[in-house]
Amino acid sequence: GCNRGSDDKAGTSGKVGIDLPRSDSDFWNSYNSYIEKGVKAGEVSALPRTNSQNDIGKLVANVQTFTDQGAKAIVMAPQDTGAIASTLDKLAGKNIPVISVDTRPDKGKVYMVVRADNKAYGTNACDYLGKQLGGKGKVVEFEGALDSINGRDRSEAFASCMKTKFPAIKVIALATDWKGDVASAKLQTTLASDPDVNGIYMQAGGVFLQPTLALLEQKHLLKPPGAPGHITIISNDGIPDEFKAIKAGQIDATISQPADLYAKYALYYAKAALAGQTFKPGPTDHHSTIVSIPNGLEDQLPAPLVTKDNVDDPSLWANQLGKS
Amino acid sequence: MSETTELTPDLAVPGKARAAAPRFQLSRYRDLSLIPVIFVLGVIGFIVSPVFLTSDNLIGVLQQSSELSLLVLAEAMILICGRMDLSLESTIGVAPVIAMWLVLPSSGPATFHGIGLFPTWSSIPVCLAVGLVIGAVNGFLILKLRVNGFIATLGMLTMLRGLQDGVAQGKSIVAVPASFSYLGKTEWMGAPAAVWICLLLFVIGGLALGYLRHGRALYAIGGNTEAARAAGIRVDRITWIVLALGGLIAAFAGVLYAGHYGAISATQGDGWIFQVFAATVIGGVSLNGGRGTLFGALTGVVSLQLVVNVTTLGGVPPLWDKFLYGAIIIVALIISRFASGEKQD
Amino acid sequence: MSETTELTPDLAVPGKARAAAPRFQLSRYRDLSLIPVIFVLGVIGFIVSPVFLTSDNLIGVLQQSSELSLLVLAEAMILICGRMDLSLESTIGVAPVIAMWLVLPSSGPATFHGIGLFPTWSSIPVCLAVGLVIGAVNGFLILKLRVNGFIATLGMLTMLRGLQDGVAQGKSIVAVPASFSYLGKTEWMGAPAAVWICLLLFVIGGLALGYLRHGRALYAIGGNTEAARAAGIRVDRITWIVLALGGLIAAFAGVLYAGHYGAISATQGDGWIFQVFAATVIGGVSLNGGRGTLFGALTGVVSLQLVVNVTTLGGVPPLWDKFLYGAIIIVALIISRFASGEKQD
Amino acid sequence: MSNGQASTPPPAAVHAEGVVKRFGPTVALDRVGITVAVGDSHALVGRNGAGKSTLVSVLTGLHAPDAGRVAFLGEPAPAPGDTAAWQARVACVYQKSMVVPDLTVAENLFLNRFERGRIRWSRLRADAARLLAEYGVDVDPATRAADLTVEQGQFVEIARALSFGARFIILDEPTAQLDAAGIERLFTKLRELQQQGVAFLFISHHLQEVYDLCSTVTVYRDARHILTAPVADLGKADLVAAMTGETAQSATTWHARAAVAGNAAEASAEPSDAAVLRAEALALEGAFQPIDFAVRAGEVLGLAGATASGNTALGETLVGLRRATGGRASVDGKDVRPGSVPHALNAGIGYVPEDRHRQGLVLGRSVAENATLTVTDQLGPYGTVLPSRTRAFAQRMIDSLDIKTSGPAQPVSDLSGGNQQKVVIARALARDPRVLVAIRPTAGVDVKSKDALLGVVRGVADRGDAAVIVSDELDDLRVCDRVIALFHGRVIAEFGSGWNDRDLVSAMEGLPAGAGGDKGAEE
Ligand SMILES: Nc1ncnc2c1ncn2[C@@H]1O[C@H](COP(=O)(O)OP(=O)(O)OP(=O)(O)O)[C@@H](O)[C@H]1O
Ligand SMILES: Nc1ncnc2c1ncn2[C@@H]1O[C@H](COP(=O)(O)OP(=O)(O)OP(=O)(O)O)[C@@H](O)[C@H]1O
Ligand SMILES: O[C@H]1[C@H](O)[C@H](O)OC[C@H]1O
Ligand SMILES: [Mg+2]
Ligand SMILES: [Mg+2]
Repeated sequence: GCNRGSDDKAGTSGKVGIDLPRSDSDFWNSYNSYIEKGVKAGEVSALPRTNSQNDIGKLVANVQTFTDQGAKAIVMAPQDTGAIASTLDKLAGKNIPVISVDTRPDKGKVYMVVRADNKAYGTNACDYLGKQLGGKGKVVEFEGALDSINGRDRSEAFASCMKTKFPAIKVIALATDWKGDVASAKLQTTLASDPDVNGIYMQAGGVFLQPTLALLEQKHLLKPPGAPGHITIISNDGIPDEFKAIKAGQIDATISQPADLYAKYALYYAKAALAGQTFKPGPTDHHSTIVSIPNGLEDQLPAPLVTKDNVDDPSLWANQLGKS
Repeated sequence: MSETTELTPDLAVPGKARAAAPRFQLSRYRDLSLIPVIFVLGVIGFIVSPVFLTSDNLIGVLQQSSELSLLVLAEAMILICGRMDLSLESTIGVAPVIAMWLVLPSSGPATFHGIGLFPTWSSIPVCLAVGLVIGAVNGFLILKLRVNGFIATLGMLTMLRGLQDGVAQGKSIVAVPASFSYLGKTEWMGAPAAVWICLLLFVIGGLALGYLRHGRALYAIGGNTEAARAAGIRVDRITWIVLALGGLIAAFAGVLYAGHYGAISATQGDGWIFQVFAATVIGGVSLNGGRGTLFGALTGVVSLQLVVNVTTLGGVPPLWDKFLYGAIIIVALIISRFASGEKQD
Repeated sequence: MSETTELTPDLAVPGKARAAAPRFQLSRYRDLSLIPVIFVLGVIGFIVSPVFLTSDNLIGVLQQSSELSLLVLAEAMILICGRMDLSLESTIGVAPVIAMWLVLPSSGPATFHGIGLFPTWSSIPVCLAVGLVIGAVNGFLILKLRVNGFIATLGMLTMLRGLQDGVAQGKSIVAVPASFSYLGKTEWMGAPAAVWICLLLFVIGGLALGYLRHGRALYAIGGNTEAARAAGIRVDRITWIVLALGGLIAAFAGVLYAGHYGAISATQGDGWIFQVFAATVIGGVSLNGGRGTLFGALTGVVSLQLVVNVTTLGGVPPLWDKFLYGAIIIVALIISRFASGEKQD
Repeated sequence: MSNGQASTPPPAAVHAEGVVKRFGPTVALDRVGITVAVGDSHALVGRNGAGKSTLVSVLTGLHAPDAGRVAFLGEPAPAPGDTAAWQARVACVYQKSMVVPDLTVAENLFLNRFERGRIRWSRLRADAARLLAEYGVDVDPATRAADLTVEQGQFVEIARALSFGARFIILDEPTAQLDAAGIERLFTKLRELQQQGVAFLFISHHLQEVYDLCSTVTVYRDARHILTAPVADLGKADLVAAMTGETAQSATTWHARAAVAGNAAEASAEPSDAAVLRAEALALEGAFQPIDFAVRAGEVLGLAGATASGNTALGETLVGLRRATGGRASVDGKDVRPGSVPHALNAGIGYVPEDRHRQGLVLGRSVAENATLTVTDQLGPYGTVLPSRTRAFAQRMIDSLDIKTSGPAQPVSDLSGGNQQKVVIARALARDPRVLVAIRPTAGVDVKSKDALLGVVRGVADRGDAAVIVSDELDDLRVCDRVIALFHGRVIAEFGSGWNDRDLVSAMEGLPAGAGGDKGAEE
């Protein structure tokens, strides 16, 4: 990694600083590899990638080294949406456009937010479960970390949808801190106290899938859809293992959070920003909608519901992994 | 089990020592000081939910404690011996990953590819060996280079987690050999095999620490290293062995984890070391060495896991869950301090 | 700065003590043992990137260290005094949140609503007071109830983080009063105010510990509590004050953090305590009390932050970043151990 | 007669020559030797810091010497680290406590020499009880060693060392922590072993013990071997001269004040009537009954008492370390707040604690810091402590107490035991106390230093202040103008300066003798 004097390959357009948020989840690792692919393919000219490991302090430090190295645009995925505010102000002061992936900063100017509507994950999951369960039953929800915006959006949307649309469904919300073993322990306890649980909503398949399957298998509760005693499970993330589980009849559905599109449009908007392009709210050419948010724009990428019916759809990112 | 073996001899104090008896017994009860806490938790659990006392639930609590309890077993031995090892929380993750890298074939349909250096059936021994090597490296840093053990193992903690990220490319490894995941998921006599194995290891460890010359040596080393050396105990050698053994046990916890949760998780063990210390110390093992029993440490794990169980059964609102957990730890600590009647320093 | 104040007196050892001089200096160099490490890091930084030696980058490193360095300041004092406080990492988050809850109005456009008990301008004093109270509660647990300080403050760590989650509903608080965020974001004389403030606090602390009666007392208390008591030092009172002061400093770090990052983050300080201990101990402060200086602790923070800076500039592949960080800590530890020539126990 | 090591007759129990040991810049042993013949009782004496304990650690394999040879019965010493081999050749009672505090007495006694296979605790305890009974130590083998008194702990170590069945045993100041009865028990045991042909290397600062027990004596001074001679050929004065390197003056251990009355005619001659320290019905439940006494200016009061007499507790109550349960204490007519060391200090009470490692010293810190710990309020303006003044103050202390150290900045942990004790005394004197309360102030201190230290205590009184010595050592008590003897928490006798050893000793043992005893034990 010696980058002394390796300046100006991209001519006038300048370099992009890209910070990856973490490297310990399957979802984010897919995102990271899509970014690498994009950079290698010459989408943009980028500084060496940094990784803030879920730590906002590291993210801010990394951003500073980007600007010190002359970055002209920055791609980040701040997992803390509050504490990035003053960094965004500073970048705005230096006229460096920022593309925020996955999360929408609470304050501070952004050029574009590239994300799927996390509230919609919660609502879609609720709708799906409600329908499958016929409006009544008992559902366990693995909440993410309470201090994560995505977790909170999913929790709030799920709770309010359940309350208004399916009041007869009892929701048992479990705090998990995005930890699979914690989720497993709490699910085990809940299954003992409420053996009639017939639905599970897990907010991140990337962390909860395997522990949940292992537990249900041990308890002999993994029954195929349709069989009596089947527990309906819907997940979020849409990683390949979730697809496998859907095909095997172990879970019912997931919401594919488009790791590929996150990476693709992060780079796309970075390039556009360097070129001085501007965007307006409204539908886009890639089946999404740009909406206006107080501190900029947000491109709300589609996050399709995946069930047995469309699990083989080649356009889903998890089906492309390992190919090409 | 080690409870009774520890206690009976003490009750048989000869009449001669009447005056000293009360004090002496109190200080021995230190290892039992969590019993009232567990009792209180049990009562609360019973009030909160009728399910609490079902064998299903209680076995579940034990199963959930199993991997943590092994790290606690390892840490307790290391602490008694007057050292500490923070890196256990990473060993539990990295040892299985390296083992997979060494045994899995370099091509195939799975997402994770290794180098296939050893046959697949050897995955567990290889994993244990990796743990042993990690513990031995800790020992080398602490005993040969004489660097500060806290920071050295903290550095190892970070480095090993990073090694896991690097080798596994940050992914969880789902396709592990069946032989590897067998122990963590099978049941023997109506309870998970992991529970039996952990109990067995605690009993063996407890007996070794209570009745074997080399086991007792840990207490002497941790209590007064110079005195131990003067008494002819090979302090460095034994300490090194204990550290290596600690790594091995942590690696074994990783084996159980992989079976229990169906994959070698990328975050396996991440952040556990605080829990490990909490359980060990709350269970009566001294951070300064030379004091405590494995039985006490085990009650520590069980107490912590019971708190999680009771709050889950009680349906605590998620936003206040962590607050309550912390508050209960403090209350438990206070109860156990007054139950044992000893100041804790 | 505190470097020179620490050093000059030692160089002026009277002629009589010639014989002991070498040894004496060696043991004093313990506080400087990271200087070679910082030097090596500097050289690597220079090789890796021309940006490294720019004042912008170096001031950035200092600013990024500022909040951590305050926790290190607090922990160093507490460790020297023979205690430890893990809960600092939560105090830095919960104190500002409770302060906001106490000063912000109960209605309005902002997403976070408080109870408006105190006027808005008092937010900083209120925050500091909250920190003081938290530290005092730690003191109560440790000194009055005599429970184990490690576990008590670990329980507090969890409980306080839970309290923050509960009060702030898990959200970051973005709309903080301007007076609250001023210090963390303003610049004085070309460098962030936070950097000046931290340096000043370290100098004050260093002078107090080196040249004030009550500061010196910390070393005696940490070195041998009973001897300190027999010498007429009010051990419990001073320890309590140090713990409370530690909470206050952590709360102040929270103020700087909020200004620096533009919000009171929901995860503010989360997981920092290891870094705090690493920096403090690698900087020469003993975990057993009675030994170390604030200057040493400061070099510890700077070293850690330089490692982050250098690896970032060097463009280490993200997947191997943590591995390298851990490895460098271990190497730094070894360098500093051999530079000081002292065994670390 | 210093040919002990020149000729080489039958192999000696231990023979060492040319031993060099350095600690950093300190040379602890400078080409010394020692030869202990089989069956001999060999004394090793020397001033604090002479290198005695260092030689012990070389002879027991704890430290490898930097140069030199050690042989047992003519065979070279085992390799360093081969502890089992060392233990087969030599057993030792170290000066430093070598018990493991959290283990039981029984386990400490048999540490690392349990029977093969699993340990049978009940049998072990029975063995331990038998062993302890041989030494008349009345403790339950199941007690934690941490809960033993200092003396009991010392006996546990002695019993352990002697029970190895080794033919050569080293005892490094075994009597420093024992009272008269304990020493007697120990000596009986040692004589028994002597008869069985066991060889001893015996280290003590009580020269009388050397004459009582040993046949040969070796003197070290400043890390060098000075002489080896049969005890019988060497008078006490010559022995002291060899140790101190000064030509024989009369050994002026502070014998009864009468002996020095001639030159102490000034202030001390007529202690004024004004009581400096007064205790009225002072009591501590469970330790001592209500007691009244007064110490006048210019007076040294002795509080004599053996184990469990309550004299230590009384001393600690006076200085505020323990809170009295009844009565009061006053200095110059002003009451001292009970249970507060700072108030006691400010009232003018200085304190030399019993156990220097526990209460006296902050081992990791410098001599200067330790010596000035009680006067940090006097070393600079506005609560500051100026290094220059600290150093100067400490240097004065070092000079006046003749502390053997490389300078004020040396960590106290590097000093020898006796010099550490001097630092503790320096700390107590630093505040110019109105009353100095010293508990066993000369424990582990060499003759010359002992003289000096007791002289210091005497000096406190002579300049018009008062002093209290709490001790069971007759040498300590000789400095006193008046001695109150306690037994089981009660005053059993009171003596003026003319007491004789026997009366005081029997009073401390609970038998009030006729002479001078104003009060007898009622029971
Ligand atoms: N571990 C050590 N590190 C540094 N210096 C030491 C160490 N041990 C002993 N010394 C020094 O070696 C010298 C000899 O010490 P030693 O303990 O052998 O004396 P001693 O004759 O036993 O004295 P005492 O009668 O007071 O016990 C002293 O100057 C002491 O300061
Ligand atoms: N605060 C206290 N509360 C209850 N009992 C006490 C207290 N202090 C001392 N004792 C008891 O009073 C007795 C006398 O104690 P003290 O320490 O004075 O003995 P001592 O004569 O100095 O013995 P030694 O010579 O072994 O130090 C002991 O049995 C001790 O256990
Ligand atoms: O933010 C979340 C992410 O979208 C995915 O679900 O994995 C867990 C979290 O990191
Ligand atoms: Mg000695
Ligand atoms: Mg006594």
